[in-house]
Amino acid sequence: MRKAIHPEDAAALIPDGAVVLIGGFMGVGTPERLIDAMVARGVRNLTFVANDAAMPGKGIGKLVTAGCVARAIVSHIGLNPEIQQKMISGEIAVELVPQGTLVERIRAGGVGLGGVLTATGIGTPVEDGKQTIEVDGKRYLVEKPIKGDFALIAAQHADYAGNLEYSLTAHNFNPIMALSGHIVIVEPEMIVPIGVISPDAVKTPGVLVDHMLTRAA
Amino acid sequence: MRKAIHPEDAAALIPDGAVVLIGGFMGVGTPERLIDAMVARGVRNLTFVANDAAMPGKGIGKLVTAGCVARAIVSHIGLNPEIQQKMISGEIAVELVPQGTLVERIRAGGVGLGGVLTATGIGTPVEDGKQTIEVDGKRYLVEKPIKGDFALIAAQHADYAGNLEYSLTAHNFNPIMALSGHIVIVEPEMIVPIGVISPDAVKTPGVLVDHMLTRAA
Amino acid sequence: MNADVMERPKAAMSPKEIIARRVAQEIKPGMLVNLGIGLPSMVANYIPNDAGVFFQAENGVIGLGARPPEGMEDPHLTDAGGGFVTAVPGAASIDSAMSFGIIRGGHLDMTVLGGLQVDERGCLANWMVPGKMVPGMGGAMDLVAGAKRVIVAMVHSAKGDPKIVPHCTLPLTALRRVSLIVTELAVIEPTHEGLVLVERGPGVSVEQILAETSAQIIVDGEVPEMRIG
Amino acid sequence: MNADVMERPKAAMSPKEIIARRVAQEIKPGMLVNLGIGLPSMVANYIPNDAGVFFQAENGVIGLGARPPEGMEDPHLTDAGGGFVTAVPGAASIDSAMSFGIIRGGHLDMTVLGGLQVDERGCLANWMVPGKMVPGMGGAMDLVAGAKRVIVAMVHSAKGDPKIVPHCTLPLTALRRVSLIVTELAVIEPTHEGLVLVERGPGVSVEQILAETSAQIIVDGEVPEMRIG
Repeated sequence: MRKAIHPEDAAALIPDGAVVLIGGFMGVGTPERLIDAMVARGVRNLTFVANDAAMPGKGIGKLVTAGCVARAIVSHIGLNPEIQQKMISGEIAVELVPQGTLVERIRAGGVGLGGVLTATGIGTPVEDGKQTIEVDGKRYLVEKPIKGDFALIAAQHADYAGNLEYSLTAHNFNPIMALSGHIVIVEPEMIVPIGVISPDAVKTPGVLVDHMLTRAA
Repeated sequence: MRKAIHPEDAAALIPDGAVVLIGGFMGVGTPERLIDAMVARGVRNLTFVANDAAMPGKGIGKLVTAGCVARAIVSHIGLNPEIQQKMISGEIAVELVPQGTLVERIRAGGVGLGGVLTATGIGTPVEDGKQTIEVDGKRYLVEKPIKGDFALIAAQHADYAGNLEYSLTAHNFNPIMALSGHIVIVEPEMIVPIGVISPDAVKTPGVLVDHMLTRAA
Repeated sequence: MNADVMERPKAAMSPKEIIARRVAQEIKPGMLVNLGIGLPSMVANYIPNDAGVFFQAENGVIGLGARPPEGMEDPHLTDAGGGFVTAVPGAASIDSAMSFGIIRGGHLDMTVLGGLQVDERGCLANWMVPGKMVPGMGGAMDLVAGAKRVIVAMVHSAKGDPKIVPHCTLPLTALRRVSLIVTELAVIEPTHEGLVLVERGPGVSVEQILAETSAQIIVDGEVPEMRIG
Repeated sequence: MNADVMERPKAAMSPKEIIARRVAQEIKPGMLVNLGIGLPSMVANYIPNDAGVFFQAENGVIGLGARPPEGMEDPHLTDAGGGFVTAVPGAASIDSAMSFGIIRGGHLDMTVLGGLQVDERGCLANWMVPGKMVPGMGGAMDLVAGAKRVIVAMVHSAKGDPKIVPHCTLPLTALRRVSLIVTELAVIEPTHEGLVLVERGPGVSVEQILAETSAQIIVDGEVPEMRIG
């Protein structure tokens, strides 16, 4: 059982300099109200880990515009010219990671594995400076686990035990990030009483969730 | 769209000597009718990969009793004295793998990763003969991916696109094995028309499933 | 869970009941706990229903409940030992990858496991007796490697043979030091310095504990008696 | 999908339409296919609805359908470019770990990607132009490393600069040799021996193809014209 909290109270939990995993894909499945509250609070020097930087005016793009970000670990920034500019000007350090490697690194952090062995990136700039290992005659990159101080995720439904359901392409990184944030904050579109979500429908067990936001007014 | 086939036709697809991943945990969530058909056909020299060997008269236990098995990769055989006897007599070669390592090795095989880096088993007999790797100062075992010629799984519902839903503790290894069998055969308790299972309820996408069994008469 | 059992006088308690009741005291409200099969599973009987404790079984439900009334079993809802259980409101079904992700990833507050041997380093052996009994490690190695706290719940001696020993002679379950050992005779905390005796069983003397333990035990001042029942 | 478009005479076809129609011929009934954003996504327009082809977008739906009628968009159902889509009957929602598990694990029959350069080894570069354009690789590296077949769909030259080159000067997407290159001028198959010309574009001569390609091209006998439209 956990009480829902207001977005500004959730934003107040996140200190300057935090490493935040943020769910979403081009702004779909991103906790928008939480991000608005973070911008309003004026959080600074965040490192965010996410699939992409969305676009100006949407999702993570708002954090970029507002100058909240010092570092980004992402697979794609092609739809956000602002972060590209800030990368070139040196305001934001950007680490590009192949999307499938990124999600597995976050998963490894969350499920207690020591790293990810993948052929993705072999022979490309992604390989630079990385440990490799040969298993049964094939060479793999050793990609390190990623964990966040916080995971900031969006869900379709939550119950008051914190169990979560997601919808269609708004799943994306959210269920995996729920495993890998030291503190997990979820913004559900709707909160339902305990027992309304069938055990088989739960995608993220409530034991992984620390805080959830009240529904939009 | 795929037609459901009879258990005996499915069993006929599995040759002697095949490596089969079999879903289930102490016989819960195991494709029983398919196993009955395999026993009836008299398949031989199977290598099975599963959480456990169930118990005599149930699930995988029937394959053990009928002499179908040459080799087993399992985490636990404590409830099946027959396989313990056959291990001691040399009839079945048994490889014991920690349960969490086993499921990740099967997942790695299915999702194209080169192996699993885990601290589980370090300093125990599980470490014997294995490659280890240090990542950020911590030592991990490099556990190899597992794939099957077949994955033989059980589900609660299937639709005619092959999409699957599972129930309660009958999930266990089934959704992971669906990724890792070269040919995936599912025994659903019920088959429903396409469109009846909501996209968000699907745990195994139908594109992973090759054959499904008709419902029990 | 069972008020009738909870009020029985401690004089009537079996060794296993003493152990289960004492382990139950380690479980705090809101925790996520995995109970091994056998003796550890008895611990659930001494946790109040309203404590908000979630029990996980490695075969895939978070929010395991008591055994169902006869005729209300679900063949798809069992514990890791294969016994029928129920699911509490707010339960979640998970597959084995998620189950061990939660265990290995440090999301499990506590695991309670049986033991064959624990040694002065705090290392546990509980999955095989070479040449005799080879059940396999099941989830035990992941549980000991991954849970935030590892509690070993076992009777103090096996037919007169000490189980708390200088150095495990049986194959280890993990190198990790367990958090606490609870037997019917003693509560012992493995530390960097060694095994520290923290409580005596009901009516048990320090001398008796030392006599039934082959490992070296650190006794520092007065050792209180368990407060159970 | 669109009978009206499918019957337009080839004389009226744009380079992109030629490419999309020709790539569509590579897709067989029942396949699972990932289409990149931009030009590759046009390929779906030339696949009959009843072919039983499933389209996957890396952001998480298997069974992507056409753009919805205005007013029937779902904010939670988009393709990898963020555009609104629908889901066909039998579709499945998946998270990013499952999505790339399917891609990396060899379960994807085909991926169609755009390209900046392809070279004589069959290596693709399509994710950055150092100092100029750094969108990031998104899912491209996993797609090229993992899909059973990799088809590069791109216009033959970029403002007069050849894109099929002896050796990529841009950072590679993967070392793996792509399966097929489809442009408006040619269909080229990278092989162990080099780039083999397998088809000419509509009304295009072998000489014209060689003139617009800086890589060495293997021409073996008569080269047939694409049969499209």
